[in-house]
Formats: sequence, structure tokens, C-alpha cells
Amino acid sequence: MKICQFSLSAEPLSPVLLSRALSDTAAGAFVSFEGWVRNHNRGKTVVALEYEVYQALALKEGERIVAEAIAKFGLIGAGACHRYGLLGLGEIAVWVGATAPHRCQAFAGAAYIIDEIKHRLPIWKKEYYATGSTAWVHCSEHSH
Amino acid sequence: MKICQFSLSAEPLSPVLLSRALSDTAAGAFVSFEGWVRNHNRGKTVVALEYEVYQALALKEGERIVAEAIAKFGLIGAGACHRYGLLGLGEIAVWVGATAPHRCQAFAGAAYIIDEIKHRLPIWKKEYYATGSTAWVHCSEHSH
Amino acid sequence: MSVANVSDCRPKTVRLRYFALLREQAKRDNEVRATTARTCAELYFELQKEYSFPLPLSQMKVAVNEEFVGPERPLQAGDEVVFIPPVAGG
Amino acid sequence: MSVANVSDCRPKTVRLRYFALLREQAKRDNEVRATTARTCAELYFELQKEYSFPLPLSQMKVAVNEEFVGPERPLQAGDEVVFIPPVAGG
Repeated sequence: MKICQFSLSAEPLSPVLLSRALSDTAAGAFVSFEGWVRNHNRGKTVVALEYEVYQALALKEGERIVAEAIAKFGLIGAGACHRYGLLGLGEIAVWVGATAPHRCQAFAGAAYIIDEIKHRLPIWKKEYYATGSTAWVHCSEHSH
Repeated sequence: MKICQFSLSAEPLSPVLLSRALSDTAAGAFVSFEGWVRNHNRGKTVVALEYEVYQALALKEGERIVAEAIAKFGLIGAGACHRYGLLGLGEIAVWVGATAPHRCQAFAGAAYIIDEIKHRLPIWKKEYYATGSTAWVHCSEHSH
Repeated sequence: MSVANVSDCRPKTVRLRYFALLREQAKRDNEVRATTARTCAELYFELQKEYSFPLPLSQMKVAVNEEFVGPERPLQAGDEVVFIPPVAGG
Repeated sequence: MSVANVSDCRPKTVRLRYFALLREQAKRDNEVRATTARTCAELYFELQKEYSFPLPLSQMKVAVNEEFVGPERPLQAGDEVVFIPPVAGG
């Protein structure tokens, strides 16, 4: 049975625990992506981020995205977890993992999942700047 | 200063520790690759793997590969670690990590490093099969 | 006017949830609303007037009862409607 | 015959290290060897006869003193030479 997991978390993400769920001795390749809260965006100094999420729909859409990646790239398993709430610099905003027999599939699968998450998941990001101002940013304005 | 690390290890690899070395609040994206010992290859049931390495040259070549990836893809940092000795199923044979401002760079950098490691690092892999036989395999015969 | 259209014009009660920019603009995160809007698009225009939402409908996605729908989807009594401003996962 | 070639033909002592398939075939992981081979390629042909190495030189890489070199690199006394059969990282 293929592992296909998507979750949302108010607590810091643990890549070790998340990747452990994908362990499978049939898999030769594991690729993970982490989105980290960085200290700048579009020329501004960022001090924190806040994610607001429409949970019910985000969970459905996230699971769809992961299942699509598994089918498209022949993955053995895949999972993703998105953090919400207030995050400090360096924290993990999103984790994606994909396992496959071969590395090309695992790279393509992980890249697909994060691309789709950025464009389709009903989640919003507010940046807090060093100046004290804030802004809702969206994925056409910036990218990791 | 860019982080550029390559190492060899006789002990099990710790992705947490290896990725921690790449922490940088300027980085928005982190991509890692892990090669796992899988239970089959070219139709045979594999029970264990052994890696033999020419350490002095592997360390030099590994560092060159990581440095090339940083320069080619504008990475903030990158690292890789290859295990040697006897490995059981599910163990991590190789870990690669790359950080960048944006995710495309991090994906491309990590993929470059593992591709080059597979073809250039003076390290050899012996597969132990369920039948009791063994074979030295090389990267033109198989891929993860 | 057909029977169906007469039915469409009666006020019906829907539930709205607001997120992010729209939540801040509407100064609430949900409301129960009686409306004569026949479609999600009409409902958005109604809300846009009331709350001065800055974003045009063309930049929004729409979800009804926790599924994405097109803006022309007919509204039904009891629907939970969410207008989704541009997202930013990751 | 030039002076250089005369010099090249004198036996010199080099160190060899063997890995993987070559180590198993040679039944040793290193040796110190006096050879009249002038280049790495000539040295490989000499070893191939002695140990029945199955792989042609075209499938090998060569390292001298911990750096990759071409097979036609001249051998010098004291060189550490490693013939590198096809590798498999990852």
C-alpha cells in the first residue's frame, strides 16, 4: 500500500518523524523539501511570518496533491505537512517528502508537491517586517 | 561565507545533524536527498550492501562536487556525506543537502551533487544477495 | 419568469467564512447572511460593496461546502461559502 | 634513443593500491613494485597480465598521488598509483 499523507500543524515540524513515516525497504531514493522562514523577501527585512489556513479544504487539497504526485511519478510514498500560526526565522514552514525506486522520480515528485502546495493550498502568509509593518503576500509575488 | 562540506562516515548518518550544519536564516529553501539501501536491484533480492572507498581521493572529489554545485546554482550552502562499510536494508548510504534563496536552485543543486557523486566518487558497491552470492555493481548498471 | 427563477430570487440563508485579507477587511471571520444573490459571483459583488473588498472576483477562488467551485455556481440555502484570496503556501 | 627515454626505461619503484574488484583479483590491497613501465597505461597492461584483471583500461580511471590523471601520464619513482574500476556512489 502506498503511503500518502498530508497534515497541518500548529507545532514545529519534525523532519525525522515525518520522514520515518515514509520508510520502506523497497525505496532506493528519498527526497525532501523544507521551506524555511527567511530573514528577507522582496528587499524587506522579515522578522516573523504568520500562516492562516482554511483547514478543512486545505487538508482535502493537500491530500489530493500528494496523491497526484504518487500517481504521476510512480512514487512509493509521499507526504507533506504545512505549519500554521506564528513562525520565527529559520523555522520550517512546510515539509515535503517523496520516496521512489529511483532518484529522478523522487526529485520530480517532491518538486511537484511543493509547486502545487504553493499555488493551490488555501493558506495565507503574512510577513512581519523589521519596520513594524505587515503584508499578506502571495505566490505570484515571491517564491522560495 | 558559504557552507561547503563533504565527509565520509563508517557510522550511520544523521540527517538532522547534517542538515543543521546548513542552517541559515537567509535560506528559504532546503532540499535533501537520501539514498536508501533497498531490498532489490536488477531483479535480485538484496540483503546487504558494502561500500569500499578510496578515502583520500573521495574526500577531494566530493568537496569539488559540492563546490561546483554551489557555484553553478547560486546555493547558500551544500553538503554531502557518504557512508562506507557494511550497510543493512533501509540504512542511508548517502545524504545530500542544499540550501538556496529559492527552491529551484536547491532542487537543481541537490540533484547535481548526487548525480556527480554516483559517477565520479571513487567508491564501490558490493551487493549481497539472498542467494548467498555477491556482485560489485556500478552506476551504468543500475540507478536509484 | 420561470418557476425555477422565482425560487432563485427568494432570500436564502448562507454561511460565510473569511480568511486573511478578507477577514481583516470584513472585521469578522464568519457570518450567517440572508441574500438574494443567485450565484457565488453575485454574492461576492454584494459583499464587495458592503466591505470594500479590494480584490476583483477574477483574483479569487471560490469554495462551497469545502470544495472548490466555479463562480457561477448557484447558491443554495445552507451553503457554506468561502472566497479565497490569492494563496501562498510554503 | 634519447636520453629521456633511456631514463624512462630504468626500473623505478612505485606504490600501488587496489580497491574492490581489483583488490579481490590481485588478492592484496597494496604493493610496492619495481617496474619498467613508462606510463600508467603500460603499468596497467603489466598488472593485467599478472593478475588477469578482467576490465580493459578503457573502463578504468587512473589516479596518481591522490589526483585523477590521464592513462598516458609518465610514471615517476615514488608515485602512488591507483587504477579505479567503475564506481557506484549513492
